[in-house]
Amino acid sequence: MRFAFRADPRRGMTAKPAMLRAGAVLVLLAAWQLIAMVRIWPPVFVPEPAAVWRQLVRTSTEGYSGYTLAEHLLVSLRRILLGCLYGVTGGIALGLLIGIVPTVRTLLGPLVTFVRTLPPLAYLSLLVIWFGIEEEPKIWLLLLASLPPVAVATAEAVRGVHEDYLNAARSLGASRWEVPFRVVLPSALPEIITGIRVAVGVAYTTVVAAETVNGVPGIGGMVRDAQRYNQTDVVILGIVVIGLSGLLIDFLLQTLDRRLVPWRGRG
Amino acid sequence: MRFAFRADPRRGMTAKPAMLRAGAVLVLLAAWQLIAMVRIWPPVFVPEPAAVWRQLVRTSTEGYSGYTLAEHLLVSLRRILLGCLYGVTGGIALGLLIGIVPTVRTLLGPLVTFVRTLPPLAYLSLLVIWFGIEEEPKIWLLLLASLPPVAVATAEAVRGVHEDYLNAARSLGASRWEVPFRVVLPSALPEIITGIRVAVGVAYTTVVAAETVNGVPGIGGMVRDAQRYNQTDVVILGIVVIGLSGLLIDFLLQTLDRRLVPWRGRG
Amino acid sequence: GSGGEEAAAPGTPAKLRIGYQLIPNGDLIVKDQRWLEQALPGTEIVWSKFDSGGDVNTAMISGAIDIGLAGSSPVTRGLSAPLNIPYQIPWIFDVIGDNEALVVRKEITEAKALAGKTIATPFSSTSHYSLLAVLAEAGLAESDVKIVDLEPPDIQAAWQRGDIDGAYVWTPILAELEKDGAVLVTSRELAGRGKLTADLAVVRTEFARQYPEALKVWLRQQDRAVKLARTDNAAAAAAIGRQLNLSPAEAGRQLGQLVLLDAAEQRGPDYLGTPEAPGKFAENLHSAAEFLKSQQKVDAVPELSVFQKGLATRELADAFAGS
Amino acid sequence: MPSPGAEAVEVRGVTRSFRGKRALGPVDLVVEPGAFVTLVGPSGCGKSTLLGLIAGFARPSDGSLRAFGEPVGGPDPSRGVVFQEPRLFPWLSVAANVAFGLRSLPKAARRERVAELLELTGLAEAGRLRPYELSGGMRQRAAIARALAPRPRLLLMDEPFAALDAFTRERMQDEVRALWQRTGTTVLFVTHSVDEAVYLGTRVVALSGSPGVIVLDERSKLPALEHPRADPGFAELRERLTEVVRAAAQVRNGPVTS
Amino acid sequence: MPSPGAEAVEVRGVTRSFRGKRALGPVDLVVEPGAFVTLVGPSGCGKSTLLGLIAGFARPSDGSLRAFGEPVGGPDPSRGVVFQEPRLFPWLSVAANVAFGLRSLPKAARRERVAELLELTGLAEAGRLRPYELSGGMRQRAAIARALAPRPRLLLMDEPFAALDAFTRERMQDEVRALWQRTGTTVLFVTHSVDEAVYLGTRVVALSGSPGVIVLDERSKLPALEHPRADPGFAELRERLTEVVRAAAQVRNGPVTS
Ligand SMILES: Nc1ncnc2c1ncn2[C@@H]1O[C@H](COP(=O)(O)OP(=O)(O)OP(=O)(O)O)[C@@H](O)[C@H]1O
Ligand SMILES: Nc1ncnc2c1ncn2[C@@H]1O[C@H](COP(=O)(O)OP(=O)(O)OP(=O)(O)O)[C@@H](O)[C@H]1O
Ligand SMILES: [Mg+2]
Ligand SMILES: [Mg+2]
Repeated sequence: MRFAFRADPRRGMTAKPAMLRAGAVLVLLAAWQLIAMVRIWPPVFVPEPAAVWRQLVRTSTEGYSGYTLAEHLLVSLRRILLGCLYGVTGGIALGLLIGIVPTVRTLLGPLVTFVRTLPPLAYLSLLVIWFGIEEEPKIWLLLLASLPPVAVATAEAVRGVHEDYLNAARSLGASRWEVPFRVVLPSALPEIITGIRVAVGVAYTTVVAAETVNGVPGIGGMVRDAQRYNQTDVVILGIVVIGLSGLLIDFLLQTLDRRLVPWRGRG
Repeated sequence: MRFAFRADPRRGMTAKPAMLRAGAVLVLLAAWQLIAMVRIWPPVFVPEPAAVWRQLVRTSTEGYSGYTLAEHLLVSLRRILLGCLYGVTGGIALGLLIGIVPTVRTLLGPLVTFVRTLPPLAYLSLLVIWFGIEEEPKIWLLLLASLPPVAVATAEAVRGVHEDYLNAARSLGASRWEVPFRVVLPSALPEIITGIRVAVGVAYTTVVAAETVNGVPGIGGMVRDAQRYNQTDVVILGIVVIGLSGLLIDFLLQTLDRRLVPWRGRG
Repeated sequence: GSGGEEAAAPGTPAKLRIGYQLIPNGDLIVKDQRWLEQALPGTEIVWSKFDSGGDVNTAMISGAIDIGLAGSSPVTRGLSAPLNIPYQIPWIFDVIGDNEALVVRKEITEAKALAGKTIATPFSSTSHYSLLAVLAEAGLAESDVKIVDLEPPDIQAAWQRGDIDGAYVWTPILAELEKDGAVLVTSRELAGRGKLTADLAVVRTEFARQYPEALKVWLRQQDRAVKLARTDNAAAAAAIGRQLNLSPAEAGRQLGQLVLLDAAEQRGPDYLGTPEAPGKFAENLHSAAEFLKSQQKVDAVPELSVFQKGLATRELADAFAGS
Repeated sequence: MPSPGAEAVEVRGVTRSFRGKRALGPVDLVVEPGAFVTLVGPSGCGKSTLLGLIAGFARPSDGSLRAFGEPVGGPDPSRGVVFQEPRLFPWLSVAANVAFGLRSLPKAARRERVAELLELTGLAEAGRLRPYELSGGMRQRAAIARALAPRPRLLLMDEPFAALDAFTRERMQDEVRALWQRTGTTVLFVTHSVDEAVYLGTRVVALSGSPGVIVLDERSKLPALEHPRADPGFAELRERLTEVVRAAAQVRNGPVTS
Repeated sequence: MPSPGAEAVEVRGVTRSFRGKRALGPVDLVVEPGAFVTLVGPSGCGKSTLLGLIAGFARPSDGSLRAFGEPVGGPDPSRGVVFQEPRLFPWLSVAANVAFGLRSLPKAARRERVAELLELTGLAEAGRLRPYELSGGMRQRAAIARALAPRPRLLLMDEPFAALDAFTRERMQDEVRALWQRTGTTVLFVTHSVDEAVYLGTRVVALSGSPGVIVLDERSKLPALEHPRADPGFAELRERLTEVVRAAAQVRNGPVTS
């Protein structure tokens, strides 16, 4: 077994990992097919890959609930990206404030913790009464889902900034107002990016909840609809599409991380 | 405005923050009372604090859906704690493997990302099929909610371990198998604890979803029941109780963090 | 399997697992009065609460419950491909009456006027089915109306804001909407016109075959509950109120909105019928299946006989053979 | 506003304790503007602690500190610091690290000043590298360049040349001395080398003991001379200082074992 | 298994490039077991890079490395390392840092060895402190103690005494020399001090240039003598080495500007 504690950041994915992954995907598909064929669970729960493929073709051409798969996906992606954008921005700002200003820490720290434990299913109707049934409540919910991981990661990262960096910056003339941007933020960047990666994942898991409110078109609404009618092949199609698009976004974030933080493990 | 980039870890909460917080809670309560009194929104959406208080007394003595508030809460807490326990353990193990073993990173990295984007509402029924309707599916769902933040944070933290620590440990005779436990884990501890804090929050937000199936007793099940019959005061009571218990757990985790990682910002 | 354990009497299981929902009908009276526990002393009764018929279907497939409560929509799906859940309908808990209705803004006075309006309903529910039935009756296509999918609490919020012009929804949200809206049509009226929706009991076929005695006892308790609701409304309301955390008055009001059927009525030709002559309810399910097919929610409409076989008329007849 | 006639540094009765254990002081030290004070003392006697207090990184447990007449309330750009460990910002290139304190300068002037400092510290070719790509000595030189860049009135240097080879070190000594002579900056310079202390300081201060207190404080005219190492006074002061430090360290560490 | 008769270190045609730019080599260096090799050279010439290669922290871009006859494939407990920056484990106390490499020892023996090493490095009272509570010099001494603890056959030390005051430094020099004489450990010792190199080394190697290559490699018998500093050979070797380093640094940094 080979251990490597650090991948060379300049080396991309070489041929071997790509083949490994392709192989793994094939193995997974084969296992799925096998499970579906021997019928451990009835096909409503584990449909055959071919059935899911058929739904892919059908929803892409004929559509589902009046919209094609691409339309469902794009609408949801827009919601996720907008929600995450606001959530991440707010999370970084809040995290910085909590990490830096003691009074804010005292007051907002517990409030953020309180809010981030609340189940969205319980307060969704409040969002509806405040923001209606169009895009706003969904984006707000996604914002509320993605903000906390970023805020917590940022606040903790601020505590982790080496005091010498802060002292050095102040000695070099950085004002109280500049320090958060010129020192704290870049120094906390690795942990913040980790927080963003977690946040995007959480936003994804929330998209179905968000789309319980007038959620069609929307991939979450589609999944929910299909689930209520036990159309498992559509559900699995939706899940796979959600997962793949999430994978792509995460890959971009990881690439960004490697670009922005080449000093990880060497600083 | 006072800035402080680092709180003295040995100083507990002094009198002033405690007063500040008490004051803030009072202000929030007053604002709530005001909003309820002027009826911006009807009482079904914003009940008066007094109504919630009455429900607190009633559910604590007479009970709700056949169980007292304490019973609901304890059952849910047990689920959350068990789910988080498994999730955190699994997350750390997975994160270490992903961070350390390139083959695992290649194979499991994308898989974990894929899984963590999946909406629990979409795969809950699969959990029911596999694990029935008792405690197992709920704990599995909470596990699946709390594992990813820890896994991502751990894997990223492993990348952030200074290479000199790894080299020093190996030169001092630590074997390949010891390094993860004697160096990587302690060095990554701050970020892992951040991950755990996020994970517990995410598990909390998932408890209502987990308790949609056979969720009574359970605070999430209680909230859902009350929602169904428009008993907003009980919903809000449940939300507040959930939030407060989450606050307590988070406080414990933060204390643990300060104890275990006194070198934060000075290492 | 849960058969053959020591304490259980012949024909009764050691454990009877019931999936219930919070609907003010006889099932909650039985649960509240612990009649099953008393009537089946050798059997452990396990009550599990569900939030939707879809979850009940799932639990049925996984074999986690023996008897469950689900709306006619999910049961139709359960009996159709691809689900083909091996369960039967031994009892109709209630026919949905005034507890589900289409409430609209006061200025809308007839179904035709719904064209171009925004109407909310929880998708896949009995209300959704009923709403589409109303539109069909009025000669409106689905695309003529903007139908949005909202959960009941969200419907109330959206109504409050004025985002929707109407909603097909159930109590207690229905009552809230009625305060400043007008009821256009209720499910009771629709039922009268053949678009019947109901809350049904489903029992695993395997369980019914293995433990006929237990099923008989269960059916008799349901009948007893219906009779109690008719003879001693206050006691029934109190029992339901306890289960729903409602005042007896409110529980009584909600109970009154439902149409409960006793054993004799259940065996009538309009409902489950007899083994010799399955009731018209099977046709009702069949037409619901056709509707689902038009919605692309089931792969194919099963034969009418599938639904007729889905009615546990034999068990029902056996349970009340003497009466 | 700093009072023009005030002392550069005024340390009065300052002590500093960690976990209730006193590590430094009481120390009294007044440094006149334009002085080049070298500070020597055994390892762990509190030199860095004292420098940190003057820089404003921590508050004294007791006593008061003033710089240019103003009480020290926190770090300030008038007091430049070279840390004992280089502590470059890892997210910035070497050039950007050096430019960190030059925000107020227009872009061209900034670039010019950075180039000049990189040249001065022998890093002309390393400007684009990241700190983790530098050797230990290069890192320390970059840290010196960063601290010099904004031309602080007071320079606090904590063993700035410790990681430099003999020749580079001499070169840097001469550079810093030339700079000091040219600009009139006040310098407080911690070093382990008695030679260095004598060669550079207009005043040599020795700290010793536990908690550390000042055990020697002597003025010297050597740095003003053209070739101080050749001056007979050099060897004499060097000798004396060596004796003090040796005595101090011996008290602290016990006699040599072998 | 290490071959008993093999050389302690065999570096053959080794180079190391960063981003395609060669920073070191080609270097050939054979160190016999029991030697005390001191390595001097201007800042940035590749001394730490070479040490890292021998330690197994990185692979050479070209050439081959052996230690005790075995190819170097990674870090190994037979090769102890003192880093240029102390790099103590911040999550462990000083004593636990020193004990890190003593896992295989029984508890009592371990405690005894730690106490002995803390005593040796003058940290007897600092055992319970955390690394961030130490002064720079104390940290460096703790790192030395940690590397010495498991008694490695080869000791790679990168400017281990740079942060120590003159007296503590002399003391540590004598300790290390005594240890080396007693145990027959092979030592490869990077230093910036020509004095130190001559005083300690049985062999003095000078690295210079960019990329760094060996420009001087000379054996000396001084460390075996009782008072080497008094030996006439000391001044002579010192003189010569100074000249080499000066020349090397001059090439690198250009002539002194002032
Ligand atoms: N944060 C801290 N917590 C506890 N003790 C500390 C802390 N910082 C410094 N000390 C103690 O204060 C004393 C003085 O430390 P200081 O760093 O000032 O020494 P120094 O003179 O700079 O030594 P060196 O020459 O080795 O750098 C030491 O004994 C050290 O253990
Ligand atoms: N990770 C790296 N990436 C790029 N360049 C590097 C890296 N590490 C070292 N270098 C370059 O290699 C050269 C040699 O560095 P090294 O640390 O070996 O020098 P050194 O002889 O130890 O110097 P010093 O005495 O200052 O510690 C330097 O020019 C440095 O810029
Ligand atoms: Mg110091
Ligand atoms: Mg070096």
